[in-house]
Order: sequence, then C-alpha cells, then structure tokens
Amino acid sequence: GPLGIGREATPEEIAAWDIDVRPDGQGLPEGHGTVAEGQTIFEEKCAACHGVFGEGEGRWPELAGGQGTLQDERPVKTIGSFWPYLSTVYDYVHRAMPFGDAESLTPDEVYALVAYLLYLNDIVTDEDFELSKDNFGTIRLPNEANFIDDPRPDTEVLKAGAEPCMKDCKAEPPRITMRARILDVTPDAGNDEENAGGSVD
Amino acid sequence: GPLGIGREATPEEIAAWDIDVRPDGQGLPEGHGTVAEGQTIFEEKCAACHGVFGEGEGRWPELAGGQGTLQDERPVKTIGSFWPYLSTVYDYVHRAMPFGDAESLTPDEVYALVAYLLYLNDIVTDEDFELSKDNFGTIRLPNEANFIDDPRPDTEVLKAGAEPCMKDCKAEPPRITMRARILDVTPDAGNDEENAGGSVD
Amino acid sequence: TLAAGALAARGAAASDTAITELPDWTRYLGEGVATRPYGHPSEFESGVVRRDVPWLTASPESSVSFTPLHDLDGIITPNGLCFERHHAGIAEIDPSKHRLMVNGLVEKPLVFTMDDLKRFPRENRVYFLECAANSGMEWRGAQLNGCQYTHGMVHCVMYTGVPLKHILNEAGLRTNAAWVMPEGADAAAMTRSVPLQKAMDDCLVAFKMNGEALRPEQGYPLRLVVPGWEGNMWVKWLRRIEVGDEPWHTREETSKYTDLLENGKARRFTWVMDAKSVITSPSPQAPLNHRSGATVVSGLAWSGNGRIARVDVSLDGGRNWRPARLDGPVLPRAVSRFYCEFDWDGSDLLLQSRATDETGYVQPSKEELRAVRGVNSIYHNNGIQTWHVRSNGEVENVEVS
Amino acid sequence: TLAAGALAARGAAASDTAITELPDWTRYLGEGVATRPYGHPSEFESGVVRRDVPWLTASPESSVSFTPLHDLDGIITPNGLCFERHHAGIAEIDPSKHRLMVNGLVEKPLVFTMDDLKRFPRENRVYFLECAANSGMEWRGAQLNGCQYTHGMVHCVMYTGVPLKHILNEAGLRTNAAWVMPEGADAAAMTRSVPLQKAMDDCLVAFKMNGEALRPEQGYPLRLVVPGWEGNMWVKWLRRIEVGDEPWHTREETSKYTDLLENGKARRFTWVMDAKSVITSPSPQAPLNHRSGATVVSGLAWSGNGRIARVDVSLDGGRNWRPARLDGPVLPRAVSRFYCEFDWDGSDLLLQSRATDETGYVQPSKEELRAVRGVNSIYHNNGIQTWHVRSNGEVENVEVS
Ligand code: HEC
Ligand code: HEC
Ligand SMILES: [Ca+2]
Ligand SMILES: [Ca+2]
Ligand SMILES: [Ca+2]
Ligand SMILES: [Ca+2]
Ligand SMILES: [Ca+2]
Ligand SMILES: [Ca+2]
Ligand SMILES: [Co+2]
Ligand SMILES: [Co+2]
Repeated sequence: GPLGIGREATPEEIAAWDIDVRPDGQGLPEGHGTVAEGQTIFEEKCAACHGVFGEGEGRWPELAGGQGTLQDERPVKTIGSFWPYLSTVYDYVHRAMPFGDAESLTPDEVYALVAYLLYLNDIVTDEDFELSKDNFGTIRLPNEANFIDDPRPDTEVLKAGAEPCMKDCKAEPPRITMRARILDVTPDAGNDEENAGGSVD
Repeated sequence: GPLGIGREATPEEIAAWDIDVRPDGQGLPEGHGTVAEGQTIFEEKCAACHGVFGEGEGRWPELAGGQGTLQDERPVKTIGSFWPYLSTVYDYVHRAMPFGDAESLTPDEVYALVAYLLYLNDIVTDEDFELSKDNFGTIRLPNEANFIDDPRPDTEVLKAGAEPCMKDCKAEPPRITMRARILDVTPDAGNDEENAGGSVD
Repeated sequence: TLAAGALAARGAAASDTAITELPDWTRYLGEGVATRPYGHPSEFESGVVRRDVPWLTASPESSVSFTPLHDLDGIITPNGLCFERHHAGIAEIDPSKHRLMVNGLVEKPLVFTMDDLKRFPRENRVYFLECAANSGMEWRGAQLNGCQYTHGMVHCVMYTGVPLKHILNEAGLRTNAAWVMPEGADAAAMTRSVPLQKAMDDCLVAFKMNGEALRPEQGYPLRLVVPGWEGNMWVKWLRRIEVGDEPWHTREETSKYTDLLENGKARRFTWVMDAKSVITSPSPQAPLNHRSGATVVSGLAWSGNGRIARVDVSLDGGRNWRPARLDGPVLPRAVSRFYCEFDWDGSDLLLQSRATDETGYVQPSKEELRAVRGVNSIYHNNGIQTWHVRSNGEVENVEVS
Repeated sequence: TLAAGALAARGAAASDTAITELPDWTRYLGEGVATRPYGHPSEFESGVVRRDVPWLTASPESSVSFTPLHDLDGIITPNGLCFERHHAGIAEIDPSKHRLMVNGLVEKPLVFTMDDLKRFPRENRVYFLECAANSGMEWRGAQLNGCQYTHGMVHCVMYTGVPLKHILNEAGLRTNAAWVMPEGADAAAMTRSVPLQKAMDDCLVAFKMNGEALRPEQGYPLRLVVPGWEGNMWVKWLRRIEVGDEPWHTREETSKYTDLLENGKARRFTWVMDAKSVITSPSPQAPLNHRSGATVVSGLAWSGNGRIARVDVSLDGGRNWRPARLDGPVLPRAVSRFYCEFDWDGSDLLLQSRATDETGYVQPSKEELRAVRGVNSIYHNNGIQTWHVRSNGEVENVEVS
C-alpha cells in the first residue's frame, strides 16, 4: 500500500502539465482556427525552417507531400503520407514547436496551424475550413490503416538445445560486395567527407 | 606456453630498474660510506625535513628514537625502534629519497646515509664506522624478532548454518560513550578544526 | 599455438632509452591529492570522446553523438562517454525545482520532489540503452567507417532508481489502467506509451548512473528506465507519468520509431531491442598494431530479451564460426563482453560476430534482415557486422556475399 | 506500515510555481550534442567531490583524498571520485613510453609495451580496493564526522586487465619462484612482496577501470590488481615485476602496513581486507530531510574473502538487529549495496550495520577489535560504525556502550 510519500497534485498543477492529446480526442482543449489563420501563423513562425509549403528548408524536416511514396526507394514520410492520427499533430505542435519556443502557442493558434498543415497535405482543400475541438474527430489521415503490430521475432530462433551453424555455413567463400562509403568520419583529421546523404532519425 | 609477446630485456635495461635490496643482501651494489660522510649529506639533503637528529621537522617524519616505546600509549616507530631489517633502509632511501629528487643518490652516498641513520638511532656509536656491501649483513636491527605472522581471522566466525545474534544482544540499552571529536570536516564551511591530531599512514 | 617467428625475433635488441634513462615521473613529485576534486582522464586519452557527424542532422540540438566503443572495454560505459540523443538540446535542471507528477487513472494524483523519491525502496541494475536508430545508417550497405558510428548509439551503466510500480501504487491504479505515458521536462517534452504490464514489471524511475547523479545529457535529475526496450522510451528529464486506458500514439511512436516495410505497411510499438553484437576491436578506428601472432578480438553483445547465451566469431565472413569467450558478469538486458583470442597468420580477415540470446534468437545477417524488412525501416538494424582486416592492420567496414 | 499522519497531511496544498510556471528548460533549447565531447556532472552536483583533510599528512603529495560515499549509490564508484592515496604525487605517464619489465627467477626477462599487453587474453572483474589505513583515524574513538572521512578510502570499479599468470608464464617461472615484487614508476617507486600463489590466482595487470583507461590518480596507464587484499599492494604506475624465492620486506610492509599490538609485537603480511560495512545514508554529510515515515537506510558491505552473505542493521546501537536487503549483483571481493527500509517514528536512532561474509566471518564491534588488537595497530579497522540520528534529521559519528 501507499507509504505516505509525496503530496496530492492541485488541479491547477495538473492543468499546467496535462497537455497530451489522444486519438479519441481526450486532452483537446477548447479552441478553433482556420486554414487561412494558420497560414499567417505558419509563415511567421514555421516557414523559415519548414518552408512556405511545408517542403522543408535545407536540412529542416518537410511537413507535407510524399503521399503514395511509401513503397518507393526513398519514401517521403509526412503528416499526409504517413502519420496515422491528427491528434498527434496537435499534441506535437503544441508541446514542441516552434523549435526553440516550445509551448508558446495558444490553443486557437494550434488549431489554425493544424488546419493549415491539413491543407498543405491536401487533406482539406478549403482555405476557410475551420478546425476545432468539436469537429477534430471527423478528420482521418490517409495512412491510418497501414500500421501493424510487432510480429517479432521475425528471423531465426533456435529450438532448445540446438546450435547455430558453425561450419560451411556458406557454399562459397564470401567476397566483399561493398566497402564503407564514408571512409573517414573522425572529425579530427580534416578530410571528412561532407553530406554523404542519409540522416539519423 | 608463451604466446610470443614482448621482447627480451637487455642487461642494461635490467640494471637500470633492478634496484631492490633484500634482507639477505641480494641487490646491494658495490659501495661504502662512513657515518661522518653520511652526516654531511644528511644535513645538506635530508635535515630540512627530517631534522638534524632525525627527530622530524614539523609534520615530516622522524627517523630516529622511540626505542622501547612500542607498548606506550603513543608508540614512536622509527628505524631504530621498529624496523626489522637494515636492507629496507638502503632500498627505500635510494628509491624514494630525498622527497622530490628520487633515485638521485649514488651507492656511496646511500651507504653513508644508512650509516648515519644507524648512528642517529644509537645502533652504531662510532662516527668513523663505515658501512659497505661487505659488512652490511652483520648489522641487525633491534626489533627484528618482534614481527609475527597474520593469525586472522581473530574475531567471531560463525559455524555453517548459524546466524549472528539478532535479539537482545546487549543486556542494557546502549548509551553514547563518545561523539565525533572533529564535528565539521567539510572544507567548505570555513569552520574546520585544525590539527586535531592523528595522521593517515 | 606458438608464433615461432615472433619468438625468434624476440632476441636481444638495443636498450630502450625509455628504460635506461629514468623519466621525470620516476624522479620528481607529481600533483598532490585534492588538486582534482572531480578527476578527469589523462591528457594522453584526449582522443577518447563522444563524436558526432554534423551532416547527419539538421541541428545539434536535435541530434546524436556516439559512444567511442572502439576505445572501451568491459561492460560499463563511463558516464562522460555515454552517447547523446537529444531533441531540444540538453535541459539544465535545478533539482530543487524539479517535480514528478503522476496523474490520470489514479486514486490520487501526486507530486514528488527529488527528496520524496529517495524515500521509496530503490534498486541498482546494470542495463544497456540502445536507440532503435542505432546502425540505421547501415541498412542500405556499409556506410560509416568505425564502430563508434555504426554501433555507437548504445551504452551500459548501473542505474539506481525506484521501481515505477512503487510510485504507481503510491498514487493507486484505477482498475481500467492499461498504459502509462512518461513525459519529459525538456523543450521537446517527449512522450511515449508504455503498456502497464511493462511499467509494473521492471521499469525504474532512475536518478543515478554508475553511482553518481545522472549526467545532464542523460536526463538529470530523473529519467525512466525501460529495460531491454528501445532507448527513446527511456524518457529523460522525467516530469510526469500519466496513467491511461489507451495508448496516446505520440509523435515518437508514429511519425518516428515505426518500421516501414517494403509493402508500405509500418510496424508500430516495436519495443524490444533484439539480440545484437559487434566487434569493437579490431575495427576501423582501432587498427591492429602488429602483423601476426597472438591477437585479441573484443566485442559487445546484448539482448533486450534477457541474457546473452553465446557469441560466435567468424574470421572468414560468416562461412565458419568459432565460439567466443563471454567474460565477466553476464547480466540480463545488459551488454556482455566477449573475446576471441587467436593466432593471426597475417592474412586478410573478414571478421564477424553473431550473438544468440537465452530465448534461442540468433542475430541475423543483414541480408536476412533486409529480406524481411526491406531497406527503409530505419530502426532495429541488428544485423551482423563485418570488418575487413588487412595485412597491414587497417580495418574497414564492408559487406560480404 | 502506513504513516497515518503523513497521509493526512497530504491533502490539497497551494500550487507550486515550479509546476504552474513553466521553467526555461521546458521552453528553450539547451546545448547541442558534442558540446561536451567528454561530459561532466551537472553544476548542481558540484558538492560531490573527493575531499582531503590537510592536517592529516605532511604534504599533499604523500596524502589521501576520500571517496564521497555519502553521495553515491549502487556498487560502481565513478572514476573521477575514486579515493587517492599517493606517496609522491600523481605520475603523469606517456603510455607510448611506458614499459613493463619482468625479471628475476624467470626463463627470459621480458619487456612489454602497452600495445604488447593488449595482445594477452584479458578479463573484466568488479573489485573493491580498500586501503588498510581506512578508518584508521577511528581506532581510538569517534573522530571525523562523515563517512567520506571515516570510511572513504575504498572504491569499487570494473577492472579490465591481463591475468598476471599469463605474463609470468610468458617469461617462464623458474622452479624456485615463490614471490613476486611489483614496482611502480612514480617517484615513490613503491614495492610490495606478493606470494606467488596469489599472483598466479586472480591478480590482474589492469589498464582500464569502468570501461576507460585508468585515471592518472589510479595509476595510468597500468596497475596491479590484488583482489580482496590491502590497497597498498595494488601498485600503481606499474613498471616492473620481479620474481624471487623470498619476500623483500620492503618499507611498505615493514615500517608501514604492519599491525602493532598491545604486547609490542607487530603482525606482518596482513594481506586480506576482512568483511566490513558502513551505512552511507543517513550519515553526517547526508542528514535526513524528513522527520518521520518511510525512510531508506543505504550502505555498502565488502569482504576480501569472497561474497557478502548478509548484512544486518540495528536502530538501537547493536542491541537488536534486522536483516537488510542486499540489492543488485553480489560479487566476490566487490562491494555490495544494502538497504533497510523502515517506518521512522521520528525518535533518536543509533544506526549500525554488520556484515557477514560467505566464510561465516562476522564484522566485529570496535570493542571486540580493540580487545584483540589494542588501539595502535593503525590498520585493518573494520569495526561496526554507529551513527546517531537525531529527531531533526542531523547525524553524528558516535560510539556506544
Ligand atoms: C528553428 C527551426 C524550426 C521552426 C521555427 C519550427 N520547426 Fe517544426 N521542426 C523542426 C525540427 C528540427 C523538427 C524535428 C525535431 C526532432 O525530430 O527532434 C521539427 C518537427 C516538426 C514536426 C514533426 C515532423 C515529423 O515528420 O515528425 C512538425 C509537425 C512541425 N515541426 C511543425 C512546426 C510548426 C507548426 C512550427 C511553427 C509553429 C514549427 N514546426 C516551427 C524545426 C523547426
Ligand atoms: C622534502 C621533504 C623530505 C626530504 C628532503 C627528505 N625526506 Fe625522507 N621522507 C619525507 C616524507 C614525506 C616521508 C614519508 C613518505 C611516505 O610515507 O609516503 C619520508 C620518509 C623517509 C623515510 C622512511 C621513514 C619511515 O619511518 O617509514 C626515510 C628513512 C627517509 N625519509 C630518509 C630520508 C633521507 C635519507 C633523506 C635525504 C637523502 C630524506 N629522507 C629527505 C620527506 C623528506
Ligand atoms: Ca492527459
Ligand atoms: Ca496544397
Ligand atoms: Ca577525419
Ligand atoms: Ca632484484
Ligand atoms: Ca646518537
Ligand atoms: Ca567545514
Ligand atoms: Co521500435
Ligand atoms: Co595489512
């Protein structure tokens, strides 16, 4: 049972930190904003990094586009092409963006920005569309159904007492098929290769 | 068997590092020095810390005296009162002294200093006494016989399956018999007590 | 076996002045005690550092720096060398102002100070933390030439913390509680959904690593520990735990940390870090300084599903294997150190290591993994690593047929 | 048991501005990765340091600084906080110039570079290192007010090193070999006599601690590890190992590190560190910040003779005992962490801990020790430590009847 440690949180304290939003709408605050309002805010607070059309500036991430590319050699994963739930957009924009000024947006501003992000991703097409707590649940993202549960293990598992292959596990002596693309990564020798592509997630 | 790692040491290399001296005399180099010669060197190189008579200066250690004090409340342990073997004096003075200029003394100088340390401890009384490799083994220190082997464990050892005392292990409720002498040791509060006596060995 | 040539060459040589001329450190006093109240490594170890690869990310505040695995040994990662993965830089938190809140499906929502948390029963456990994106750059092929970069988003320390179950029981779980959501106090305020069974099993709310307070880069003063599961769930700068009946589908488990397959579907809630191993020495940043004879191959193996059962090493690119020696404590969900000592004949080698854990799971080759996952899943690349060792001791990251 | 008063007091209070006003670290970016290639603790932990007591010794170069045990947890001591004990200050050695020589009763005297040593098979082991002079100031009574000072000449890390037997076998032992003498490369050039059986058993020639190179204060680049035996034998800055048929009776095992008894005889070659324990929290430097209710007593126990079997804790000065909980890995010749959680009624306490090791040896009280050893043996004080906890949470080092 309880040890008598800590104290009860006040409702005001909980309200200050309880900012998460779930797909069923739990956690959405009262508020509303239109695509047009969102565009204004986006151009002021977001476009410098994410691009006017959410296409990404330099190395900053893109927020729109890429629909239908998930099976390409280089998939483009954005809100419209990949994210399952709109609630995640609200939740994340409010808690983490703009980068460097987190939790500075009001609920109305966040609703407006989310509406604009839907517009950039062609999920809504009307600039006068208004997103609010009341209609939030009616918006479904295109890729919602394409997530599956973890089926692992998905490679070899030995039966009890079995050993992995130890001898002649390959028919032919192995040949080298690829060498390191970026030979010298150590920053100190001055000959680092630049921007070989790829990123860390 | 050997793995073929490393290389053979040359005799010159071994001679540079093989400086240890054993009680049976193994390791003593050729050389000699008198008490009088040792006094000259000691006063120049040692007395500033150890005192002209080896009595110790300030906090630096004493090197002479204390014979017969080992059962006193505050024993004085020096070469004369406590050390078992003279070889240790040679070995240590050569490898570690003077403090800050280790291994700077020649064998003749070390023999002379050891002779002088014997004189300061009244083990030899003739200022013209000369110590050398040849007569080194004839000098015995007074406390040689008073060392015994480790007999531990020397307190309670439980028999297999037994438990230590858990209840009513003292007849009376314990009283505090002593409190910390040095209450505030932390150097940061500016109220440290000075020189409460004792040292670390 | 004996390297006869090496022994023959070991005859008398010229004396080494490093021996015959006493160095200064044998003659003169060094610095005294307490000149270094909190010590630091020798200046001669100044190359042993975390490193980043600037072009990998948009900004250093949302980025990674890698553990120098090639320079380390044993199973403990020194605190100052644990890889970093931040999303809004390092929060510098005043512990006297830090609070932990528990709210949601609880009898009583609670707030704790750091002093409060230290009154709960606590535990000490050695656990690895691996980011699911570790080795992510290597999915398509051999990319970065060094195990610090290919495998350096892993570390292993002893955590001291309160089992999360004690904290949840203090608040009292409602009967429909099924998930918990840890949340960070940094400017990324990261959140993840953790199933209640895991939360009540072995999760810790930790405040120490390797005996001292968490480092700021690792979440000072408080972080979540989710043994064996992907590092992203081990929320740093932990400020809140919400209890709920459904997952939250946060950005870090939807946009990110889902594994996109060839067929366009994406796996979600891929929590466990499968068994994995890597040879840390020799490796591209740790070439061999001798040309033949007694040689030590050293590496790490770990599994989110428990203990490592065995590690095998191949010198010929996976065609033939020999068992390696697991050395020191083999602890569940911690790294294990393995060694393979062999007599090198000086010829080219294709070194590989392959871990098997206590469930029987065998670390797959990269080809086996790609066959199942494609090349765009980004995360959970636990494929076998190959190093090409040349006769001159240099080592390169390669792939083999 | 429930602290009813504490629960009742836990009702709604005024809101904490630390929560309702978002702190800067939740709004703004922190420093990016790789701004700290070798990290350091939070500035808020600046009090967690080694400390010395200047009046204890003649000079800081031959002196000690103590591990801050009261601030630590678990069983791993962070490298920067390991106590120091030097006799000529800290040698700063260039590893490329450092050599290890093996000479004496061997088939072939050998010289090794650091690279050579890394070609031998190696091991990783967690071991405590305690100076035999630890707690030496406390023989006559309660002296220094803090476990950092009363017990701080102990640390515990994972060593990586070569079993000494491999190195001795490489040189080839002559049949009359019976002792080895390690020697340091610093300006104290410390030597000790180690019986061959111990040398061939579990001694290591170590080059890493907690995964990275030894710290200069701990003997970089090489030291001897003599598991369970007094710290003075673990020669730092190791440059030579001589093999012989008799002990050398060096200064460090005659003038020092012999145990003078009441009858004027002195024990020599008192190698093993007997079982010992101490409560690290609460302790004088770690007072309690609450006045009643759930309380955690934390401490360390260790034995040079193997594993700790049990630790018991007393709240009433040794009259009655309860078993403490050993937590985490319990390894032979390493420290073990113990805890005792209890419901404090706020009254004065006389806290003690008592270790028992796997041989059945029970940590004695200080009176029991004095009865056997007198008060002038300086070394091997492993007596039970008593802390007086007051109602206001303050703690003092005391002795009791
Ligand atoms: C100074 C640069 C910057 C600014 C300004 C900025 N962002 Fe971001 N944004 C980022 C970075 C960097 C990330 C990725 C962070 C990470 O993954 O740790 C990101 C991520 C995002 C994501 C998630 C993308 C994904 O696919 O996971 C969204 C959505 C987003 N930002 C929206 C916004 C909005 C809306 C604004 C304005 C209110 C904004 N951003 C302002 C830099 C910026
Ligand atoms: C700058 C101070 C200093 C000078 C000069 C100095 N010593 Fe010392 N000596 C010490 C210190 C300090 C110790 C104790 C070192 C330790 O235990 O680590 C010591 C210890 C000794 C001891 C061992 C004492 C014991 O009881 O264990 C002997 C013998 C000794 N010195 C002899 C000499 C001789 C001979 C010289 C001159 C050639 C000399 N010393 C010069 C500081 C000095
Ligand atoms: Ca919520
Ligand atoms: Ca559009
Ligand atoms: Ca480079
Ligand atoms: Ca010798
Ligand atoms: Ca005289
Ligand atoms: Ca003070
Ligand atoms: Co995953
Ligand atoms: Co001893």
